[in-house]
Amino acid sequence: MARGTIRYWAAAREAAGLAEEPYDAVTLGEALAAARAKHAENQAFADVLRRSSFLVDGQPVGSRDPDSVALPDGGTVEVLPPFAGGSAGGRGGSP
Amino acid sequence: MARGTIRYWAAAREAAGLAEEPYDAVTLGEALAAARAKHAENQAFADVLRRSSFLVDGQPVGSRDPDSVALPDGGTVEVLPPFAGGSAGGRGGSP
Amino acid sequence: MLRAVADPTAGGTALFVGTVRDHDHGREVTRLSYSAHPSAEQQLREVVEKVAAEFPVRAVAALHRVGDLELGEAAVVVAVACDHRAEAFDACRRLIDDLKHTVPIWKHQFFADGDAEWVGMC
Amino acid sequence: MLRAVADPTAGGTALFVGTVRDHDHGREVTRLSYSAHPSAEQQLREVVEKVAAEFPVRAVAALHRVGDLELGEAAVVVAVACDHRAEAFDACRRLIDDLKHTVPIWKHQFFADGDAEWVGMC
Repeated sequence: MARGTIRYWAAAREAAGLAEEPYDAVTLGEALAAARAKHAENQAFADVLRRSSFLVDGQPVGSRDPDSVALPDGGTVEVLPPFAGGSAGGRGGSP
Repeated sequence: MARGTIRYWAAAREAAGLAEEPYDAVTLGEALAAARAKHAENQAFADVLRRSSFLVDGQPVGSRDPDSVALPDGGTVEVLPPFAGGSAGGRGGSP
Repeated sequence: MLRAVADPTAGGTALFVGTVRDHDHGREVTRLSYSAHPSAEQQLREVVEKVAAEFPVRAVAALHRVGDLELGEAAVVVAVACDHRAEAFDACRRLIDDLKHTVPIWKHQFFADGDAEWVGMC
Repeated sequence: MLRAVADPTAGGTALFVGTVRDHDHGREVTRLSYSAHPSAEQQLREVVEKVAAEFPVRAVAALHRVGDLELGEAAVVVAVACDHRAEAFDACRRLIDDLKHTVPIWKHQFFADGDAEWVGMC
């Protein structure tokens, strides 16, 4: 198992109610599943996680399957909700 | 025959070497033919006349046949070379 | 110009600034002079009104200078404010294109070699 | 911003200014707040460099503000100077579109009814 930090940004941070929390998992998929379980009753959190993109130690995960992304020990997973321009498929409401 | 004034603008004025000259003709076609004859040896004048659009008393002649455009007595014919954007078919050199 | 189209309902303003270029078709330009037909202002107003009618604009502004201009100076500025950027760009582009093609303004270009040329004539 | 892209070789500069709109989807907006991921500046630089590589630009500039903004204030400004206006418009449009889609900046919108919303989330 690898231990590290999940950092939440913008809408993710607001939904999670915190900026960071630890992960203890082998893959990104596992870490996210654990986070979802921890915030199980929090619909907003599940919503934003579903629409977010992720970085592992600053590198975009992109379209790779989270279950295939191994997490480093002492690493950082960042949860990035869709940008103002609606990058991750979110409907862009900005001009 | 109708008498009036032909007014030249920009490149037309430069080519004609004068801002205005009288016309004495029934139609726009006749007036222009007379002007070409008067400036017969002036190639620049013929060039610019060929590319210009015309107003009669402020109204655009547009695509009407000059020979079918009757000139009013005391009227004004204006000779407008192509605009900066290359309106009258001139190749627009501006940005 | 931005204040002229400042509008709290607008989300995006597209602008275009036409400046005096120091070359044209490989020839070095030193100076430019614009002259306008008396009907130019009215024609410009009609171009602006047509754009305002055809696009969901919040504000439109257009300005063209006449007389002698130095290199790099702005000769024409147009601006369109809309709720969304796609419309602002489309309207702004139509505005400058229509302006260049219908407003009776002539551009006299002076080259370093002493020669001069009326743009749109050659 | 215009000075940033002032270039005597350029004939046309296209700009886009994104401002704080007072409504979104029929709801009255009172305030906006932008927050940026630490990589935002680098991402913005890459977007600008890509446009500079793909279009015949003479100069490119882009600016995005973060923090709280009032109605009507400019949040983002991009500008591209080229020899001709068609290229300037195309490049400017690509620049703002790419910026909006790739630079990690989030927009938090506050409504008159006290509600708030992250743009791009719904």
